[in-house]
Amino acid sequence: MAEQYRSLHPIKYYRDYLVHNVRPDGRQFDKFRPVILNVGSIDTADGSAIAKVGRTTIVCGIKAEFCRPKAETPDQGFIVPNLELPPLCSPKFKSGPPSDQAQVLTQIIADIIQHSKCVDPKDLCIFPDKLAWCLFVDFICLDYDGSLVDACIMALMGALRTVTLPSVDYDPSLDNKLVNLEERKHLPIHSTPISATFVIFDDKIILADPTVDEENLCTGIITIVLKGDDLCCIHKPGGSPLTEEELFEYIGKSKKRAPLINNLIEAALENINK
Amino acid sequence: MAGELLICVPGQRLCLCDKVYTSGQGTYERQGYIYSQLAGYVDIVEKDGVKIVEVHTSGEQTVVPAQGDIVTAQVNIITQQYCKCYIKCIGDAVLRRPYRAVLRREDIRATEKDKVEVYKSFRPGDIILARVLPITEAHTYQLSTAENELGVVIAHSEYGHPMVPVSWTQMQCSKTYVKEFRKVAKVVPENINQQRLIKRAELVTE
Amino acid sequence: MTLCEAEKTFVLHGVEENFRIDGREREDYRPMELETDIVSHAFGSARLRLANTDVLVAVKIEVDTPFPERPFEGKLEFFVDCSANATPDFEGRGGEDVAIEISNTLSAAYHSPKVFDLRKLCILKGRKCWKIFVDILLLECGGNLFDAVSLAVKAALWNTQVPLIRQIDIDGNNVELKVSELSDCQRLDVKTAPVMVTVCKIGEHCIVDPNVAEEQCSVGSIVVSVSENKFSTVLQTGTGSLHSSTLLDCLKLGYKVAQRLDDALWSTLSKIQPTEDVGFLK
Amino acid sequence: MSTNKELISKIGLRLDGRRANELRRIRCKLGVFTQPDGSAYLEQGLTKVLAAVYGPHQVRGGRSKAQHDNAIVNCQFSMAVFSTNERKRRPRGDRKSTELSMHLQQALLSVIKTELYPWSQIDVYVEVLHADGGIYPACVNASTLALIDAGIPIKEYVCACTASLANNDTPMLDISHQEEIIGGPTLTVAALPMSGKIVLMEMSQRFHLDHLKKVLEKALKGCRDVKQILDEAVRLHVRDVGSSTGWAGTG
Amino acid sequence: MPIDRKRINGPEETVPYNLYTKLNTKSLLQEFDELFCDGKRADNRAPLEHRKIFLKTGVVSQAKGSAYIELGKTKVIVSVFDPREIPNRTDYSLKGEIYCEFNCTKRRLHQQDAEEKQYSAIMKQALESTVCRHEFPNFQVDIYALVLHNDGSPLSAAITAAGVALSHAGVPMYDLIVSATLGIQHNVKFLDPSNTEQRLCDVSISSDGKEDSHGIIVISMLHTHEQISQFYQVGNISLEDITESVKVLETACKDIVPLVQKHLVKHILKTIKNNEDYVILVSS
Repeated sequence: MAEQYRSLHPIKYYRDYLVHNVRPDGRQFDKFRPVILNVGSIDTADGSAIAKVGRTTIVCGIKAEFCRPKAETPDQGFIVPNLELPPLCSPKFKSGPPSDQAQVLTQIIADIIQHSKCVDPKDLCIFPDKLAWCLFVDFICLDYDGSLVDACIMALMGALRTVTLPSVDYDPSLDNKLVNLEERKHLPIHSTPISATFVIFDDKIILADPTVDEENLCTGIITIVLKGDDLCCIHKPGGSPLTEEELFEYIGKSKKRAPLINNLIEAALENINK
Repeated sequence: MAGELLICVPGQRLCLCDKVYTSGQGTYERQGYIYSQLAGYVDIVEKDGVKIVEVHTSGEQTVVPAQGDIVTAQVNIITQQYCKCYIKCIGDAVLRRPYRAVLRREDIRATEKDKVEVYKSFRPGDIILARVLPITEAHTYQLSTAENELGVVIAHSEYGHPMVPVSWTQMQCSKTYVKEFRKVAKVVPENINQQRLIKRAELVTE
Repeated sequence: MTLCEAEKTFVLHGVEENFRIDGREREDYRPMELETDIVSHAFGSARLRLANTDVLVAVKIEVDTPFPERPFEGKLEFFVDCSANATPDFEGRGGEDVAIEISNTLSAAYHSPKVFDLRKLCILKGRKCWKIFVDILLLECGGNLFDAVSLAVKAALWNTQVPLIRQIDIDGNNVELKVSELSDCQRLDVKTAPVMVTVCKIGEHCIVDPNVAEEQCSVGSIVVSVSENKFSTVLQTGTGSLHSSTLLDCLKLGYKVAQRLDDALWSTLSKIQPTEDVGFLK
Repeated sequence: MSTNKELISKIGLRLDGRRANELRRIRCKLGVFTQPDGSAYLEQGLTKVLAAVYGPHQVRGGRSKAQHDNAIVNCQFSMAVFSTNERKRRPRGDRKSTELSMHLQQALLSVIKTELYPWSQIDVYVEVLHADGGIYPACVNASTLALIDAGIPIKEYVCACTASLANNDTPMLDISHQEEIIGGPTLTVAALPMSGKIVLMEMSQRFHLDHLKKVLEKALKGCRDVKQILDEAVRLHVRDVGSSTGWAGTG
Repeated sequence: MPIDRKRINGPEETVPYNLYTKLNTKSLLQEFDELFCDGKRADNRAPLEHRKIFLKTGVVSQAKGSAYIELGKTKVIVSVFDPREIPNRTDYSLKGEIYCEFNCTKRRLHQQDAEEKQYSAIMKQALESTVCRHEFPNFQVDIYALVLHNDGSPLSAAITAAGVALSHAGVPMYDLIVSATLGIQHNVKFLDPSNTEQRLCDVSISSDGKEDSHGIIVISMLHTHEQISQFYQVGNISLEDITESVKVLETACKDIVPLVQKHLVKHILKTIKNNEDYVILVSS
């Protein structure tokens, strides 16, 4: 019977729970879901990670290729993120070109990478104006259950930490490249951005780490990305208005989450090195 | 209880198909045997001396509406001739993907069909119980509420408050006491209520 | 065309009695007509008519760059176009599914280097190679497309004249090729090119070369493609399933028939005369 | 475009040896396929076209397209990928083939007695096997033959032909691909030769209005010549089919 | 090529770095010998030994049914969705349809390539004869398979997982379906080949014109009814070798079945138990 009620009147179903200060999945309002991070599981990529936030699952694979730097920035390589929401992950999506949602999320991730400077494009240059690395960072969503950006950023950081690039002998006069696969180096990572998503329910209740149902029913959504103590990105696409105090409350909550995720990444990396 | 159940997987041969045992829901018959179609547990129903072998899934079964099924639907659009709705449940089974359906004016009521007005029977957002009519060439399902037990079960007044039935053609707003016309279903009372479920959730969190 | 149950039973009984609705036995083919050199500006071409299945194949050749991961190999590409002339269902993009199925099967059948050696199409390692486009146009569908297409493709490749490379000039990154005239060319070696046979299971028996009515009566068939004495690809089509012994029987039958078909094709090709009035005017 | 290259030599011969008012050789055959209700094959010089007609039959797809007083005529023009010297990437779906499909439909609508088949549809499909100039006229001519083969009532033959202006004063008939490339304006005309009506006219580039009359006349003359050839082919076909069936059903 | 405005595009031209590694001078035959010596394969398996299979259901919460399978390093995830109306169809079809999509997570190929399309078609062919399609006329069931990591035999993995996902979704099926792949090269049959083995089986390595078979065979079996629902072969294989391989594959499929059965039964018991807990909680 509960299932029927949920299907027919989802908002009321939620409100009935929320008046009792609990969410339908049993969480408190400000509780985040359990997170799991697994790195280096795909060895066809140069770096990879699988992140789970609750049931949301994201695979991130990083593949490096050679390219020529842009004329304006001869000493920089490229980082090209793309998020794919395949029909496999939710009945909402169809196969074909990326949906609007995928495009928006891809852009957010690209902005986060750029603003957080977790990877310096200068580190990706092999020979100025001639040869550079291009890192294709592909995210594939396997299970879509809300808070996608959080999972993506976590997977990204996990994957970046596992990236190793082979050493290259480059002869600029002949344009000859020789790759030594035996000698691989880690990519320097300069910072670790951490993201947290919240939704505003009925203009007043704040729920942390929303599931997909909560994202669909909410009146507003906000994603906060922090890099240590620095604010790195806030994404709030319309919805219920916020007061300044509320905003700081959110930021405080996301700050508390940061060390947790940091530890998780470290632990995952330790596991792989064992 | 679980220990006594006979668990089966698709394609599992269950028993001979003879005068005593016949193939029921979730099974099929091939060359004198009954096989399972689903992963689930076996249930044998006795009826008129015949044992019907059925298989039920433990989770949700994949079903599509069929002729004669009672479905729960949500009204989406009304016009003078028909109303369009989405089928959300078939019997007790909740659908993840709603199916489109049409309820024509002449199928709303069993009597005085020519006097029926769609807008006096349903409004967008109403939850109705309806029966699936025979499936024609057309792609959408056709529904009927021409039975006493079928019609609107949950509705909200113009002001957004829940309404309670006052007769088989009228419902009353619980806050404003304004009466609105509906084709009301005679609801057989249900005994599980929402409060209990919430209690359960609290138990889990504690 | 859709058959009713009674018609299907009639077809089924015919197959059982080894006397099919058009009077053939189970292993018989319908009459075939083959012409080559029918598209004047292609490097090679063939038209095959199997009863009322009509296939036109033209081969075009271009100079291309090899794939970086296979520097020693040329390229072979199959493109199938289902003309709406065959059936109105193919209008627009309606024939795409059939077309992709056939072209994929052809690619699989020509995949092995023992069947068709792409290395022979290499001109200059990693720089230049021949790319062969095999364009197949389905003009009429009267059943058994796979067999007809494979024979027509083999005949067209047999007919293909690959220009000879007279001279290669390399200047840094530029490679210039001097190619011989069309009169002085080399034929492709297609002795091992595969021949496909569709073995169709109807009732308890297997038949070859099903017509449209028979195709409808069958729940499944096996397409075998045989190159010399080996199978180059086997594909199951249709919605039914088979017991493994039936499958092996199908393979045996397909193998036998393919050998016969290949012999027949070679003897026909060797007898082919360049004629003036070719084509659809006959 | 320069007309430096002589389209017509001093002794009045064109690049392929024809005279100015000569058509290329037209060869055609009706009933080349068995499955369509009507089919035809037509060669005009090197240009080779197959046409197939299906119908009249029930309207396919959305029934909303059906008309209560007319049959709808559905045309699809398609070019085999190997039909041109450079291999084409797609046989149809590009702008040019859509345009040609529409033009073909317009020409055929003028002759088919569509009022005889309300609520129905007639499909005409043409497939170009070799394109060597004058694709559109070849398609129209082949479609006419296919329609006749299908036994669909038409008011009269619809024939098409191209004409051009050489050396800025001599009109020429039936332009080949080579002549198209070298230049000169091309006038394409689809006409009803018996009643002398023009159904469709299309022109590329420009020439002086004074020339229009003679070029148009030339094109119309071409249409009439084409009609003669088609007519002969039809009569031959009817005779062949009739005699082989013992003129069954004519008694 | 037109610019893809819906994705972030990197620089115009990029090349994979492995093209510039020190040239591989090993001949194919040497590679083969390295891969297979003393009757053992590179991963220490016997030629006819299948890799360990790991199965998990319910991995995609948003799907009606889903399954995840691991064959060694090959990882495939399959999800099945509720029936939906067949798009672009106006006529009534008595039997429901199956729509399969097989995708490999290869970089830079956003559209399905020919191989993926072919595999999708084979998957559809394999599953069509086991799903009771008459139970959902006029509808189609969508099945999506995504290969996360390809280390050989991805198609077989996808088909086996699809069978599990379908029964997890409660889609009525006539039978359990399992699939196995076999590679053949140089008179050796490799059951469940890895990616390198599969690559070697794809080409002919003996240059001396010997009559060796080489190629790949994929087979899908309906267990109870002992039927082959799909058979696919490429390469160049003699009739004798195919006959033998079919036997090997049949046995291999039979060996996989108990695993799938065990997994399904475990899953059913778990859900029943959960439901009971739920009932107890509600009534308390």
